[in-house]
Amino acid sequence: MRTWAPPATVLAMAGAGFVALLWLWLTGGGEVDVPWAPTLDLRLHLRLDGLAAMYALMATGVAVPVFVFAWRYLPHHLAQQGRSVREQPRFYALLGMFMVSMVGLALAQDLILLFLFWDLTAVASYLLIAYDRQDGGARRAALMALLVTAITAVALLIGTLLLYDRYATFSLPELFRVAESSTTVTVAGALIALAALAKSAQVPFHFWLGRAMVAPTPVSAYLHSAAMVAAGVLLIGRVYPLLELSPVLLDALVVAGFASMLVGGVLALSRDDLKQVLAYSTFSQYGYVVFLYGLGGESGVGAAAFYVVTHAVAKCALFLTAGAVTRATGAQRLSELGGLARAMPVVAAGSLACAATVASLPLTVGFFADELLFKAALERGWVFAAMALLIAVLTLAYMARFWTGLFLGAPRTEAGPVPGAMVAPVGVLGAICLVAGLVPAPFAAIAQDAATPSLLAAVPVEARYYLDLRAENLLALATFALGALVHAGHRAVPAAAEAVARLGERLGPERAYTAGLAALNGLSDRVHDLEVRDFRGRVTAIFLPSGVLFALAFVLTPTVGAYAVGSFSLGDLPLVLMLGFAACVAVAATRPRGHLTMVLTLGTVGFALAVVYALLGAPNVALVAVLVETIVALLFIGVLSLIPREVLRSQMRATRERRGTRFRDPAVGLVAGATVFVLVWGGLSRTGGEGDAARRLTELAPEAHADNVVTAILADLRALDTLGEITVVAVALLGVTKLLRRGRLW
Amino acid sequence: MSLALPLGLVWAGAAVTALLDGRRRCVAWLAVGVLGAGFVALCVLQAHVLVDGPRTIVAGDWPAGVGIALRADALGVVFAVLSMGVLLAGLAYEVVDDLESRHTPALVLFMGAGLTGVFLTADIFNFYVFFELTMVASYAASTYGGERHQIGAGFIFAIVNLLGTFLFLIGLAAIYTVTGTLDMDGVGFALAQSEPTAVALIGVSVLVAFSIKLGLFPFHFWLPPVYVGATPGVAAMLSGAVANVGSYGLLRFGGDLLPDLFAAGAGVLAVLGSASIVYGAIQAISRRSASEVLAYSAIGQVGYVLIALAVGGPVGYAAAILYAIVNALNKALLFLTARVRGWLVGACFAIGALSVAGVPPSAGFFGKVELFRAGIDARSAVLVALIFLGGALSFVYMFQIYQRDFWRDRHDTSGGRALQVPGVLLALVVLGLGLWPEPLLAVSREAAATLTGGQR
Amino acid sequence: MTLAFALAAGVLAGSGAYLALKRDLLRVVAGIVLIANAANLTLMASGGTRGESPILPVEGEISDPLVQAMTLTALVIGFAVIALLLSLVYRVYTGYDTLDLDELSKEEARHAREIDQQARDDDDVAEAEGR
Amino acid sequence: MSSVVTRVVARMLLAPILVVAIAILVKGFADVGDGFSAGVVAALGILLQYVTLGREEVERTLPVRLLPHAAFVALLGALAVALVPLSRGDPILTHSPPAGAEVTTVGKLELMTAVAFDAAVFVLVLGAVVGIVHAVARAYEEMEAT
Repeated sequence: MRTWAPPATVLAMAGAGFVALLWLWLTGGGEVDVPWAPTLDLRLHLRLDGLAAMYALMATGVAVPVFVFAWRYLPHHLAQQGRSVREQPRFYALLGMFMVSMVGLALAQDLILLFLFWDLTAVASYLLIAYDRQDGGARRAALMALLVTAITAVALLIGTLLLYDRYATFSLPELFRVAESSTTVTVAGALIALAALAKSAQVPFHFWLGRAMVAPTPVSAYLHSAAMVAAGVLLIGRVYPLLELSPVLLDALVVAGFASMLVGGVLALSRDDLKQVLAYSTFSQYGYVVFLYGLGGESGVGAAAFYVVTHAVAKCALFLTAGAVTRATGAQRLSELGGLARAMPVVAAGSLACAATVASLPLTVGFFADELLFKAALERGWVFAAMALLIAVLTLAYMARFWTGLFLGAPRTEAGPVPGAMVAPVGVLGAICLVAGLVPAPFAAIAQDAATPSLLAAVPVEARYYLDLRAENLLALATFALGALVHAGHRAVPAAAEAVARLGERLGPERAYTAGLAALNGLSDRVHDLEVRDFRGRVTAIFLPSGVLFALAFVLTPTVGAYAVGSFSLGDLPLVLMLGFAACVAVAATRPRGHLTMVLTLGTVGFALAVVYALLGAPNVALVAVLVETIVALLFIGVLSLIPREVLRSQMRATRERRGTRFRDPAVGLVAGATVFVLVWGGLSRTGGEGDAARRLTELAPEAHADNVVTAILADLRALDTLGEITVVAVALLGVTKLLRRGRLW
Repeated sequence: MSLALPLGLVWAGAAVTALLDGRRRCVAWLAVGVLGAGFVALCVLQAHVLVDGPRTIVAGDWPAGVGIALRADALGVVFAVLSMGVLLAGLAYEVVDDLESRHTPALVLFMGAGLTGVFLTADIFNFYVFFELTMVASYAASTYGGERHQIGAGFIFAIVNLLGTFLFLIGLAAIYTVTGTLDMDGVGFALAQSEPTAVALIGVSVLVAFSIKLGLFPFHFWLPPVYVGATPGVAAMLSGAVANVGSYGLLRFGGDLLPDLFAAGAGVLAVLGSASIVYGAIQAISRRSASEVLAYSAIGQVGYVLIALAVGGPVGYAAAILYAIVNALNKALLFLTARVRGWLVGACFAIGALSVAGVPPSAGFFGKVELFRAGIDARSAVLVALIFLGGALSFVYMFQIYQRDFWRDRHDTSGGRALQVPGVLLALVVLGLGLWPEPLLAVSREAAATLTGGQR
Repeated sequence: MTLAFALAAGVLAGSGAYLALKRDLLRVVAGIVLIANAANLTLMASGGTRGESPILPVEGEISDPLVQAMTLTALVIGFAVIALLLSLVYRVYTGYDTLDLDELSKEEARHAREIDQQARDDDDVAEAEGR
Repeated sequence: MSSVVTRVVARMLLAPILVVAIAILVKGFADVGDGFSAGVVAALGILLQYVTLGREEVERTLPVRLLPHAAFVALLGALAVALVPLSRGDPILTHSPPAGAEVTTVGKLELMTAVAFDAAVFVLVLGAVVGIVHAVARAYEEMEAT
């Protein structure tokens, strides 16, 4: 395969997908609804509503610049690591799968189908994060991302099934129609929200996102802007009508969102690694969205949608900026970089527009996002407005630190040439941010449409400049002022943030994750050491638990009348004596004597039992028992003769000298004996149930041309048993020859 | 088509193969062909059963209740098809990997005949006979390879399982005493009217016997050395085909013949199942070879079957059956891919790992869905939490071992293309059932309905 | 008589279980033989009727022929299993040069530790290479 | 080494033992005994030859080396009895002549597939037991040799 084919394929997929989705959206959407697994009421129900359109367009639209970037990035990346270009197709295949599953997730209207795409994105991101498999850090980061997102995803599944149990449907539109405020819905909603928060890397699940930065740059760019992390808030938007039924859930979202904004902002201020700064920025920005969903109402949900779409465009460009800068200079830390504006003007300009968008400066589309945020917060109360202000200030500060750190000041490193394909996406995305800053209507239209399915009603989302002193504008001005102030104190502030981050590292959830994983492995090692390694323990381990189970059955069921002594006549005396004799000999067989003695004792038991069978009126059985005992004894002796006498003798001594098990073995033997005793006694105490198989067999024996009823049963009436039995003998022959003769039958 | 045909086909094939040298390619492929034919015949039978309902014949043309009845109902047939399919994949793997022992194809065919008989018989003593046939063939097959730790493991395997078998035999004797018949229908009917003590004792003997077969904690101690020591194909057969006898036995004897007792003892089943889930998963986490992880994982996974059995009812039984199927497929797939290398096999192993963890699109996902449904159906937050915990732990161990084994470039010894085929095919099945789960769901419902008297 | 059968079966099985716990492989097999005997005895005792041997023509009650057929089958299967077990014992002996289960376990534990250590070493190497 | 007397006696005993075995087989349908017992009795007879004459001589003078193979052929025979009815549309293991029908007899021997089935059991058991004993004997020789 030619090296251009894989990237070209996924690029074409993304482009065509984007165009097709855009066209579909503009022409009013589309819907597919076919049965999938009727037994479980599953449907393949995909619908391009506003919410789906926004996320699907993001997933495909953002993919285009990312894939263009990757085209030039990947060969260089592989070359740097000494890997073959043949590893390219896997990368693009996974990226393509990531995109498709994201689009599917956006479109899914059936909760199980949604879960399928949900986990597919997790799997795709897992494999992409670990694309550099030889890197231990990448492996660990991938595992972390998978464990955090896929395990919490199960909460979504449980929530789904709770809803199914109650409403017997997985279909979201159906659920919105029938669900009412109830504990089930609250619990299910909480579980679904939990999964969403983990996916969107909200506190306390944020740590995986920071680690995931080890992935190749296009992966980070895509994962942070339009896929994976966006999936979390997409889910919140998708099931919002259910969440809305429980005010407590919305309040929880406010708390989670605020905590994430705050932690993310502080961490972004403290990081030195470019991609880390951006990662925590993402985490903080999605905190905004969650916060907005928590605030709720028309303005909250509308603002959330608007926020998502502006963020996707801007954050993607910023990641690509980081990638381009690293490619040009080889450095990836803010402390090693600076003054690149002259060497990389397009990147600088494009990323300036995007950074300004994230920081919500006027003339960029981001400004409206903050206006909407302030508006929604003000509607809820001044406390919320203060929260919003605090976060906006932090965002402005870390974005300023990021951009100025990269592009202003004295140049610290030599900047090499960067391919145009890696620069252009940044420029284009920056331009989009600026144009939309002047003409925000398309963004507003998308957001408005996207908010509709969440509220089940059309909502106006207005993005306009108001040149007056309304509260939103005042808050924005305050943001700029305070942000500038924080940035001015840029020596002290990052240091303080750093201290907070250190504390978080020591006590935070990442530590808990790492320690938990290590503890699990340690526990596993210890349990494994404990696991009964010695073979005899394995046998004991059968007798004791089964003894306990039988004791339970014995204790829990009626005893009186259940155990019959049974009839006894004087004629039975020989039988009883023979049984007693057999039992005594069996006990004698346990004495530590020579092996030959043991074999002969065993044989005596067998012969005694044969006599018992004869007394029971079973000459056939008695005959076979005698023959079998004889052959078994001969085989035993044969095997004894194969083993040197010294070995046998030392074995006997060992048996006698052993101390540790002096009491264990008899005790376990007693338990086993008692178990069988109870089972046989209780089981045989009731004879002659309804069935009369034996009588009917006897009657039919003449039909089978036999006087000997037993032979008739064996050869005819139940010949299938006999056929099975002789096959067992044949298999034993195979086994023996296999073991002793390496498979030769003779 | 007679329902005895697949049984007879494999059985006769086994007898013929036993006379020939199984190391010769043509003989080995003949055995594979016979298994394949048996598999196809069972599939046809399954289609008939699902469309027309169960069919019964009595061997020897004797009246029912006198002769041995063979019955193909939805429950038996699905396990038969599953087991035969796994045997086929396992044997094909071993054949491609060059058989070193001349008896292996014959032993596998005897195992196949035994398993088919176990799943298709409607007579409890005949069940025992086929059960022993399967087990004796497995004891012999487990020593395939002939290394000393394989022999040692085979010895423990045989001893421990024999203890269970004899307990089962004593239980059978008690059943005969109590009911006076061996026919499963008659037994179920009579046991329902019998007094509780004997029934409880019989139930425990059945539970212990099949728990040992399944390798359920605390009856599992034979299992790790056997699965770890066995060659991949044999391990796949033991875990994916022979272990089904345990699940099936619990379903048939517990759900069909002793439903009241199993309902009353649901607590015991749930405790055993939970202990198994947690214990197996914890053990698996730090194991450093794939076969060890899979062995302990097997212990954990059968715990789910027990939990679903404890829930009972249409939902619980369907979940138990579905999970047993999924687990057998997973284990077979994973064992067959664990020791081969190459990107394709890596992908197949990953599919298996995802299936164990219950991630869509894989058959295992629907296993998890049904389990959670059973837990929710039982209104038990504890069960749901336990299934969640077990699933979370399975993520940890499956992906730790996946990364360890497949993401390091040092083990590049690929076993040849043909060796990958059985694993790839099984992976396609697991993936296919994840994408189109309807057959899986419908079959398990149908099979569960045979236990709950048509109630869905 | 039920009690007598139960007692005999219990003693047989108990003695068998005791032997099955021994270090000596051959005694373990002997234990299995005894437990098999206990099962066969139970099977014989589970008959619904007792009387003359079931060979026609008979007068009066005959001994339950079905349990006899079952016991016969179980006896034969038991024989096959014991034969297999005995050859396994011999192969274990040739493999480990001992009949002592404790020494066998020690060998196995050592083997397992070696494998484990190997894997740990691999891990260390991989870590060193990885980062 | 065994004395001449025991060798002669053993050789002389073989024929009666085999006759007894056949008798047990044939009479099985009317009296105590069946294919399995007959097989074991015959095998014990051959085993006696092993013990007294030594493996090599037995295997030189008697056609024992085919017995293990014969066991599987017998299994095939038994399976044929079981499966042939399928071709007639009858259930597995339907014997002929069918239940209750008239049976041709040759002396005490009844000509019916059930007897053939029992004969197959006889051969299989004989072959299996001899095969197992032979395997042990050979293992012994190999051990002696090393």
